[in-house]
Amino acid sequence: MVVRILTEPFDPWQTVQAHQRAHLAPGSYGATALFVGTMRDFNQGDTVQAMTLEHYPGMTERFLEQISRQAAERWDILDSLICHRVGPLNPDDPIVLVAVWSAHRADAFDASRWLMEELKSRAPFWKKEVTTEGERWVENEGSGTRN
Amino acid sequence: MVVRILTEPFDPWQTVQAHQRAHLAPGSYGATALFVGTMRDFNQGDTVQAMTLEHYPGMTERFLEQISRQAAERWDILDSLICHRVGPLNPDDPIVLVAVWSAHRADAFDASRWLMEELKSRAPFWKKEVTTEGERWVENEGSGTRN
Amino acid sequence: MTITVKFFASLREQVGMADLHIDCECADTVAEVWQTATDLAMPANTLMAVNQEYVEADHPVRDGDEVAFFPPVTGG
Amino acid sequence: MTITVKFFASLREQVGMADLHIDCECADTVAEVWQTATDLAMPANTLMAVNQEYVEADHPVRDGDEVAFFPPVTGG
Repeated sequence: MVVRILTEPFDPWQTVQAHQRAHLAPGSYGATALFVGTMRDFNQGDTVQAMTLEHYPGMTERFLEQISRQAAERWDILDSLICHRVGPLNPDDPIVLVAVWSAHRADAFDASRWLMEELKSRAPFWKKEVTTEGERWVENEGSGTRN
Repeated sequence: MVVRILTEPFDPWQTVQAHQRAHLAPGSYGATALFVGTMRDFNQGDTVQAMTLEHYPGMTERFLEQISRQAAERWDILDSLICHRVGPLNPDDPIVLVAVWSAHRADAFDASRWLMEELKSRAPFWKKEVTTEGERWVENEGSGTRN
Repeated sequence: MTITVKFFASLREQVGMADLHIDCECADTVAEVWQTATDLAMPANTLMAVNQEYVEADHPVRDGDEVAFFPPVTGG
Repeated sequence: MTITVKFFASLREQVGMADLHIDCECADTVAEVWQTATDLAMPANTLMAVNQEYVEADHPVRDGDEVAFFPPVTGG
């Protein structure tokens, strides 16, 4: 169960591979479910040139660790990994990675999706976009309508 | 929309990364949902030493292409990738990879899960395990109970 | 008429054949293809395809068809 | 008593402060901390935390607490 707040660009695929090698016993897991959120270059009809992601140092990590523990209690999972970028981002940069390892696919799917929904709705992160119209804070559009 | 039947071991993370670079426009996708099924070294209480995956050349590819098209009609997705191993496998070998790219996470999650459920319940693949007790064909245990 | 018949996985081993051709006017349906091709009763959970699409046992067969029989699938 | 107060994102910009300390017996609840720390009415959708756990506006505050105010989250 690992939570990482990253200030530099990261490769989600290398990150997952490295985590798997370091933390999962070969042959122990049958199912890995993954979600990667990536910065788009458009939002609400405007071109987005850049973004800054703010967080609440301390509370953000604590919240992500809490939901990781809750997922492990609720589903039969072997391990989970949450990585989230903060600071300045450019289009096509990965923002978030959620990965769950389990013996069974239903647990991996359910837990990864629940973690993403909790993260989107409650984890203290805030996006400020730089568009051709200027800077703006992204407003919460409710579950499922954004990446 | 790519479907691949692979006779050699593959790295799902490198495969997804390469596909993404080749097929997805940077900045166009916000959400990538992925499922990787990996061969375990145990099943139904027995140690599994090796496995052979049989398929129906022609029909298997056709079926996977059909469900890929159906997913693209049903959800708002930008691209999908299905890779599945056949032939001899060893524990810890990736068996299946399903990846879906979308602007929105709900479509990516829903489509990837639906593709996996269709693949598990209807795609013509058959597993034969080599256990310490001998060889045996894996029997369908119903949706959600296996990886 | 000529029909190509294929068996997969445990059914292939039970029947003892992977592929065969039947060349007679002896089968109007998929079920009759099975009866013509094998000496066995068809297991209850057998899946059937004609020209690589799933069908039911009463599906008609025509000259040139590829008919396949296989057990429940276990991929993924 | 001393309370650390933090504002994030758009609220930080509106209030014009990121962190401050209030050092008086002037706030028994999170809502009163807001009133003491700012000249503004609290926006309706403001989220609040005490010692990095979500709370409601009527949550009591104690000496040494860290109280945070922020807008709806938009991560992921």
